[in-house]
Amino acid sequence: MNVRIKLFSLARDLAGFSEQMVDLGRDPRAGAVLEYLSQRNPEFADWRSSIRIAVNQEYVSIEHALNEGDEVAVIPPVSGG
Amino acid sequence: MNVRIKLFSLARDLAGFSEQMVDLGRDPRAGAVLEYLSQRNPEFADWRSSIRIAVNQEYVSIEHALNEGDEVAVIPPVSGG
Amino acid sequence: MVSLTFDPINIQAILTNVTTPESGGIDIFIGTTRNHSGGRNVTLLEYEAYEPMAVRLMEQIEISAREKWPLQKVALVHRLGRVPVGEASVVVAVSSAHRKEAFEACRFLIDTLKKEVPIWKREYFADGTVEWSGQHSQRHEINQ
Amino acid sequence: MVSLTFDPINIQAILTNVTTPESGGIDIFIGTTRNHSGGRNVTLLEYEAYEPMAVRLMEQIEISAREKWPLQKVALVHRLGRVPVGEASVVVAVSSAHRKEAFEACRFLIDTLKKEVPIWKREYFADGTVEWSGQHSQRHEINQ
Repeated sequence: MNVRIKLFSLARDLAGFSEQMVDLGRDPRAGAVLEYLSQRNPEFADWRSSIRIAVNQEYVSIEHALNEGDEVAVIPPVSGG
Repeated sequence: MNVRIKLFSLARDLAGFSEQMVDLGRDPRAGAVLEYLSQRNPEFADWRSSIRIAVNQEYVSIEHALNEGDEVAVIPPVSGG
Repeated sequence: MVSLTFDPINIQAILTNVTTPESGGIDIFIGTTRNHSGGRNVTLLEYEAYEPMAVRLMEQIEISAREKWPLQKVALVHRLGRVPVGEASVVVAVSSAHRKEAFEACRFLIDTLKKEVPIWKREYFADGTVEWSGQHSQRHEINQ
Repeated sequence: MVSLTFDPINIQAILTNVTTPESGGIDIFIGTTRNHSGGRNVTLLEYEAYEPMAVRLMEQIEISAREKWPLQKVALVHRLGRVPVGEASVVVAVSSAHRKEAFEACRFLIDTLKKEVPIWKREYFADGTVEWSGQHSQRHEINQ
């Protein structure tokens, strides 16, 4: 199943890209995006517990079931204000 | 003993004057100003419990001993802001 | 910095005054003239003060706030005379390295100013009556 | 009213916008760029956002505040891009009939914005290094 990953801030710097369509296989959960990124850059594993995932611009749990074409954003700890 | 009474807001309206030198007799306490005003206008008695007294620009209790020439201000409930 | 003024309060100037390179948060409270009070329409407010004592107390309140919180700049400005509906009668501004202190100090400053500082508000109602703020409720309380 | 802007935030315009004849109190919080962070000198901040989601969340935060308190006007404005030291990165303004609600809502709005809204700050230090805010402390926490 194809989803659009969007990366921000430190997550983008670690991954080296800001947006990508990726195939996450069958029935993926939101957490599969972190697996995907951690496989490509082990540093992501260090960050997993502090990263939030948003699907179609809403925060979701890592158990959230993804749908074809979802926009899945990787949200490192926010620091606005 | 002579002190300068200053009246503000509703207290001034009730008394009909804003400032006056008055002789309060021997060893007066700050509360003597309220006695003085209540004798001249009984409406002051209704207000006594909500009025504060300031001597030389500092709040004092009604037991505060006055000195010759003190500036004694009658402070109705404040409503700034 | 504390002051009383008969002119409209210049909020931009106050803001410039309290902003410092060390400040991370500024909280500003602006008290404006409401068009209603106790269910009645208000057209104008008029403020008077026991001016030297008011300034002195405002300075003391600033000192108290600085003893409680690490603040950078403090501004306490109250307008006197006639204030049309919608204009600012009081402005309190506080800058601090962190927002928590700025909020707490700003709240303390306006709450204490309203309780302690000898300033009085006269309300001009749409029906033509003019009253000192709280005149009836205070009377009522005392007669109870 | 919520917005993101790459220009300096016009605080006077926000103030005009939140002032209504019914409001008795306005509380404004201004977050400014501090010249130090974690004991080091900062020369510049740069903000980025997941913009559509940030706007959406800011709108939801305004709705939450309006459910908790009777508010008249709300403004939530965050600046993006480079923000020099001393300039405002975020402004929150709330008008209400009474000051208690204005203070509480303003505090809630900025606290919630800082916790939830996908905006990130990059700090440019005087020693030439550039870091995402909290980059080291977050890492450290996780490695503990």
